[in-house]
Amino acid sequence: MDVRVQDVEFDLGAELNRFAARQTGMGAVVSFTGIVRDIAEGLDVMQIEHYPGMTEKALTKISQEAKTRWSLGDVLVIHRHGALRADDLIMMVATSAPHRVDAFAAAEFLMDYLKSRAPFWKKEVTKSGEDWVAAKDEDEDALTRWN
Amino acid sequence: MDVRVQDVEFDLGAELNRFAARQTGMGAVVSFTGIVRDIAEGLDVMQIEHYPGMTEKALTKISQEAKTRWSLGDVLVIHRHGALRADDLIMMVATSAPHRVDAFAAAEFLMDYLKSRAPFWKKEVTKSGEDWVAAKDEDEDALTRWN
Amino acid sequence: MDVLYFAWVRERIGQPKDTLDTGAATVRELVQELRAREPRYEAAFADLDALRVAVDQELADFDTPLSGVREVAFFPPMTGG
Amino acid sequence: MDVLYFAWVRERIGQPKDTLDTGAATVRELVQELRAREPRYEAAFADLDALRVAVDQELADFDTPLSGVREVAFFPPMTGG
Repeated sequence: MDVRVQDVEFDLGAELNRFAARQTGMGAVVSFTGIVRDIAEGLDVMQIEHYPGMTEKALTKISQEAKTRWSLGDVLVIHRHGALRADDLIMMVATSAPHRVDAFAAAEFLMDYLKSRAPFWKKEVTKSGEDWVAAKDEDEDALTRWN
Repeated sequence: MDVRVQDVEFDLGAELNRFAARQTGMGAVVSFTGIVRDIAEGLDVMQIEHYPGMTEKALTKISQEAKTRWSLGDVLVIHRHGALRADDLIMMVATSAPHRVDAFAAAEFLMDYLKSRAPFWKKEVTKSGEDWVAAKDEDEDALTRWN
Repeated sequence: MDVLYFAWVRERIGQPKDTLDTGAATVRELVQELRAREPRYEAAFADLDALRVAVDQELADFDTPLSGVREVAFFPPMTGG
Repeated sequence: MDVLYFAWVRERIGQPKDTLDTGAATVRELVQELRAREPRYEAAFADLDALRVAVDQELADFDTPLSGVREVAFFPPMTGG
């Protein structure tokens, strides 16, 4: 298991290649990547704040929970904080499993929990001002499918 | 949309980086990669046969169907044929979408259809002989969720 | 008409392709014609439930008519991905 | 006890952290104590439905007891991913 919270960029392809290469007997690798979208008014910066100490614990706990729920090989989570710009990669998760159903389910589970239960907050700074991104009801609702 | 059937290797990370970089306004990128598993007796070669002409058509049709079902940016499918060895990458799909739910659903849909509806056949060659991989009932059943 | 065989169907028949003139109206009639040819065809087509068929490179079934068709392919259930 | 603030909670209060001695038995009592301090705290804690809380770096609720707790954090619903 590999959980990283960092302000520097990461290389999605290089991370995924390394992740895939260190698997043994895993037939399926799934990845998800979140990318900063350029919102309508023109995004200047997306500031991502987090809770040092708790963030790593929360991501580790969510990853461990995924490993108890599905037959997985490994889990990788990388999440950036700090000042990001349009088209920057915000985060990635990768999962490996003997079978694709487990790799997909675990990746979706990780994303659903990470969206609403990991202590990150996004602020969008545009020419016209700055706004904290509001949590979406649909993200909260998405968690209910894992009960 | 980008569909490739090839006997040469592909670089998962480089392909995914290129795919992610050419998206605009897509907040979510999902990838799936299938890897040759070393089966119990010791796999010598996995031979993948396909139906030239029909394969490309089938993959293109499945990709187009995904684009009509979900709000997607783009779809990439690469599938190898020929002689593969343990730990070789068999294929990959990548999807992009404004929202993660669509990117995940489309990737799973592509995989379910590709497993049972794209004209590929796998043969495992081991020290003790060779066997065509049998289609799994669960793969056929997986398709029913998209009806 | 070109008739193509893949995977173990190809192996049982011993060749990847036949080119033939047929009066068969449907895929099922074509199968009957092929089975009557030689034991290796009979062996390949013994269990139709174990076979899939494509007509002009589209998945089809055994009742598909063959009028105007240029290519028929027989193969086991697919195992891509 | 360390009390941490994140995102707009931090901005409204104007600082990321308070260190205080409190007799509050629960998170809810701590909130009442903080609200009584100054208008900026009152503004930050005006709507508890808009807030989430972590106690010793684990998500908790407003009825969580504070006995033995070293760190409490207040913040809006999270928006990771």
